[in-house]
Amino acid sequence: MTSRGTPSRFLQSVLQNGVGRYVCQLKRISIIFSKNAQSSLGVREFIEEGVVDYAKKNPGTVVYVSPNTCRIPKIVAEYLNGNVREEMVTSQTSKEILELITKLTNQSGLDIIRLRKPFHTDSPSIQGQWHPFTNRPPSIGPIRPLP
Amino acid sequence: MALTLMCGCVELLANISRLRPDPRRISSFKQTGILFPSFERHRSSHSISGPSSLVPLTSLSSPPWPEVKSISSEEEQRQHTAVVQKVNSLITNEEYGRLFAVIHFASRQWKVTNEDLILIENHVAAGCGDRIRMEKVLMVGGENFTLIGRPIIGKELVRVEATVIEKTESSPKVYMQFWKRHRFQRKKIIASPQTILRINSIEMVPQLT
Amino acid sequence: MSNFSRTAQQWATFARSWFLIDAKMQPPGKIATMCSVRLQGKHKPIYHALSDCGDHVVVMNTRHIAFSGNKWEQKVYSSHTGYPGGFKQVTAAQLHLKDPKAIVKLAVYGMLPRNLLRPNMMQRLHLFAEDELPEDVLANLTEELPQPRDVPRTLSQYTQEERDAFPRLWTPPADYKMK
Amino acid sequence: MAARCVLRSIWTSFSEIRPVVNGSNFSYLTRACIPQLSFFGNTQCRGIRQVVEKQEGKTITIEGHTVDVPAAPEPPNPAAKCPIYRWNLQNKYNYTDVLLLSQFIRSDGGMLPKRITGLCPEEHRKVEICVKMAHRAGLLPDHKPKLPADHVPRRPKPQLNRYLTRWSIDSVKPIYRTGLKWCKRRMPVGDPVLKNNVRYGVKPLYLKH
Amino acid sequence: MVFLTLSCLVRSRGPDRHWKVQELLKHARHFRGRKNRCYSLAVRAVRRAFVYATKGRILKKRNMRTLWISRIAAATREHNMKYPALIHNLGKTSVQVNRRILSELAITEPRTFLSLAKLAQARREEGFRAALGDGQEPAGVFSRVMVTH
Amino acid sequence: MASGYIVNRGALTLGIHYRNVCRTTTFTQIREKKRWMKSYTYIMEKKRKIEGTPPPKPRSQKPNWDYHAEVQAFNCRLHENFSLELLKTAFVNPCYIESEQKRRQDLGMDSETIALVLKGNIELRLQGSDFTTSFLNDWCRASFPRLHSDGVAAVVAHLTSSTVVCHVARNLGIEDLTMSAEFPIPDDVLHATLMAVIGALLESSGAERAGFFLRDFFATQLIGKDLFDMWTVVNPMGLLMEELAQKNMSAPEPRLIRSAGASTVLPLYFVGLYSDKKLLAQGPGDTVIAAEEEASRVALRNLYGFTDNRRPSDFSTMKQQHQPVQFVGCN
Repeated sequence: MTSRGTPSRFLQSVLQNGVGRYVCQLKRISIIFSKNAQSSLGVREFIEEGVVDYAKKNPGTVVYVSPNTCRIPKIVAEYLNGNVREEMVTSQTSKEILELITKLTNQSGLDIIRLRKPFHTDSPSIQGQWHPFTNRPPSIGPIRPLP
Repeated sequence: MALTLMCGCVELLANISRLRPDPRRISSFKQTGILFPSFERHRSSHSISGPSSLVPLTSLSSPPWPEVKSISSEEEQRQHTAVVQKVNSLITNEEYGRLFAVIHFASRQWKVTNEDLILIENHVAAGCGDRIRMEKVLMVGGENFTLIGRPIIGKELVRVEATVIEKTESSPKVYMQFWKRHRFQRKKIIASPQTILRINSIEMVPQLT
Repeated sequence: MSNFSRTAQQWATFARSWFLIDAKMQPPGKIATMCSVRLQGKHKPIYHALSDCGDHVVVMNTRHIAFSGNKWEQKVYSSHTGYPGGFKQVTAAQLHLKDPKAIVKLAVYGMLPRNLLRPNMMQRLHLFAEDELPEDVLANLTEELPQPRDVPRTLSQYTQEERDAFPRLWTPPADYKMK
Repeated sequence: MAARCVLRSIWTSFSEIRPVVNGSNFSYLTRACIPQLSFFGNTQCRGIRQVVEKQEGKTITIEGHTVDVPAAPEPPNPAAKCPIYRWNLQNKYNYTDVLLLSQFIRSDGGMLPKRITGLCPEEHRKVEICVKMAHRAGLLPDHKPKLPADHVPRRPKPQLNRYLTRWSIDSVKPIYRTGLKWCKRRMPVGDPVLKNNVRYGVKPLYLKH
Repeated sequence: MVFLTLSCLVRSRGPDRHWKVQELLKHARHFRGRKNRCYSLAVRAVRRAFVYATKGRILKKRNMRTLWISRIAAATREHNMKYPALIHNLGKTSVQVNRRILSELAITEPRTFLSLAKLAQARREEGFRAALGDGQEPAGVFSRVMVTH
Repeated sequence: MASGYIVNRGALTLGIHYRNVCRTTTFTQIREKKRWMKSYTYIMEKKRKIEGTPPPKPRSQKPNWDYHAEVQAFNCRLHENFSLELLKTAFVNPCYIESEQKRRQDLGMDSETIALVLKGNIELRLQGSDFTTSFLNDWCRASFPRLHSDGVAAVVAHLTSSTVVCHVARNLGIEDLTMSAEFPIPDDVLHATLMAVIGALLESSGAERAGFFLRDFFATQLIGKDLFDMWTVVNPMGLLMEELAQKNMSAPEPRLIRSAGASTVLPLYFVGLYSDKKLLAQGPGDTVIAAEEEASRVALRNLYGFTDNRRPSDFSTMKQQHQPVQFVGCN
């Protein structure tokens, strides 16, 4: 997790999201859990109460619930730009799972690595970027010093 | 061709006359040979040496820095009205192109233009997709003019709007302390919450005084 | 007004400009500070230690530099050749007579940051003993910097009006013969 | 000392005898009284009385002239005895004020005696030091001591520009071991006598470099 | 893993030393020398790297601030002013723009920076005038400037 | 004794290390890896290196896939209200229909089941592409009134080029929903599918909504793009002369304003274009010719109003204008 040892990228958005309209980047979310394992108790509880109103709140994301015998319940989130993120939710309470899912919905699918700059502009300079002659008086030959 | 009016700032001239430091503090000043650091640049007043024609001009008889010319207040006022009137006309008939603004948000200052992204280091109360209005605008400027707020520009003058497009967590950062030979080692992995805002629009209302 | 394309804008922003300094009757220390600031590029708002944005500096008339106080005799430049017995100490006057550009060069060398970029920056310093510059250097110049010390005028340079303007401070006694 | 005052009394008596009044001559002389005079080969430069040599053909005539100095303008406080204080120039002149210094030196650059110029001892010492520094800086080119034409200097003096030199050139030895920072042997610049000169700005006066 | 007897517990080499080692070595893969391969060397190197990263985060804030200040100083020098004068007078005119933005303006918006410099210069001259009382002497107050003892 | 000490020292530090790592990391470290897992991963790694990565499978063939729900989500995600059938037909490509019929013939099913009930999206495609080009043309002309006609054509061509359209399609999640013969979907099929979707939108909710859709997703691709990246002008000076002739201004006269380091390897020249004593534009360059060409490009940008600091195009819909703006206090 040092800067040099990890990849990094610039701050960007998918398809200039937010300029025209805001598009929720989470395409689909699939919850994989086991029916009777102890570790996916919280997931089962969440599915009973939380999943339906979550799906109602975010119509733009498809929610898949697939019970299959696995020891580690996990949540797979797929985003518009094609990235897939898996989160293990072993023995987490339903509240934590709800938090995790809302966090996943608010994210944009770009990979979580070091951001080099906390801002991004496409037109950094309006009055023209500085160059050696901006603050110099106009003169034909080399600029003479003031008397 | 682009209006190369080099108008500095609006507020400067408006209340420059009000910035007189109170006289009390000056009179308490004692006479010493060497000048007080607070008035680091000082110059001998003319009163002692009487009519300057009589006193021979030597290298140290007058300070090396140029004469401080004092412009009268109505001159200032005239310049101020000229500048304000020009900027008002500039804004009314929308002659300006892209605007930039310096806003104060989340205890940081950002220079923003339209359609650009800023990353806030903590959660923002608004949900994803909501539009926010930034109130603390320190400075607005275009190609030919700049409004400098002292310290901020009035709410009715400028309107900066942004949309929350993402609320994520930062990449995990390691906080590790280690003291050699003390068997002291502490390691924490922190992923701080982040919000990404998209600046949508900077609008100006031309009622400058 | 100035929306150049990206390549042209970067070329303009990071271009190197050439400065000219006339060192006649100027102290080498003040000349060296001006040179070191411009060689490092610290006079540009785009300065960064890694982005090699230093400029060229041309110093002319290094033969006519002026030391304050008795530095010509007291200031000693010591060096060691690395061989045993190679410790040499030379006073400023002797060094100046041997090589008129050495004093300004050492002054600037001492004022640059002690890192690997220093030799590069010294390459961008051009010293000329007298005031005639080669043709290509003259073509490169973009600005001439004002002299840091304003040179006092000698008595003969004062015009007659100035002399008359200066009143006689004292009247010699009647019977005194000026010798 | 005694010899000198005897010599002086002879001169004064000699000049009384032959008061030469010649209008044009006077104005000519007074006007050219300052440096050009030496140009004509005669020795005197300024002041009340001169000896003038004229050469027509083979005969050289030497005459003594008494010149009356034009009435000096009214000094600001005439009560003071020392001309510097009379003109309120205390602490206001430097080695570069050549016009002031040249009034207190002879044509060969030496100082006029305090007794004649009326300077108080401190001012006299200051002017003396300023004159020395001016000579070493080459600000008084025409006041060189008279050397016979064929004089060849023993060792070639290097032509080095200098200013604010306190000690004479030959009397100074190089500092081969400067010592550490806390006990560094620094090089003197300027003169502590002038440390009370007026200073503009905050920078302290560095007498040791 | 279930150990029926104590001897099995002592003799077992642990189920997954490989994963622990890989987890650490993945932070050390870009090191030089055996530090990027051998575990015992990598542990120390990775620990050092993390401590440097923590300290570096603090240092970065300082270095950036010094960089901004030197850039602003360069820009003000171009407008014949000095950095302390600019900052002091901007503070007096209650313009609370911080150094990061000032240095950005100096690079991307030269004219705005010029106007800020002019504002500071005007405030400075006004300060001088106020200090000097515009040359006229207030009645009765002995001139406070230049009496050398 | 020593070994005992080493073991518990090791256990202690390992303990600290594990506890630290376990307690705080968000992604918990699963401890129950089997001993065979290591060799298994190495073998799979070696296999992948030898045979190369397996061919990508379309999302519809992976588990957890419901086409109807996906289409509905697509509709809600873009805040549009498509008619679902129209949208589904838009996603069906003719190549898919043939491959499907061929597959059924291979399976030897009888002929009537072979005739699929599906209908291709050919006419939707045509509608969509025409509407796109026309709308983008009007939009360009509206936002850049002084732009040359070739310029407008170039900008529209750039926006409807396959690279930009495929980029937009991939980032809108259309790639999963399209029905096409082979996977990964070729660019032209993807381009056609997006056009079909736009056609469907045109059909279902009218031209205005489609216009907003195009503006929000295509016009935003212009941000940060320079005019001459899209419109390659070989001789900018000639074009400038024509423009000025149209405005009956005198021909531009280049003049060297500034030069730095003329005889060095990295010279800088500033050339200014003056037409009747007025500075039109100035441009830097490393040779005088390059500087002059740059100056002419800058003059063209100023004339056409396609400068970097032009007035940003307005993306706010009526709905957004009077949307209540939340007050967010932030320290």
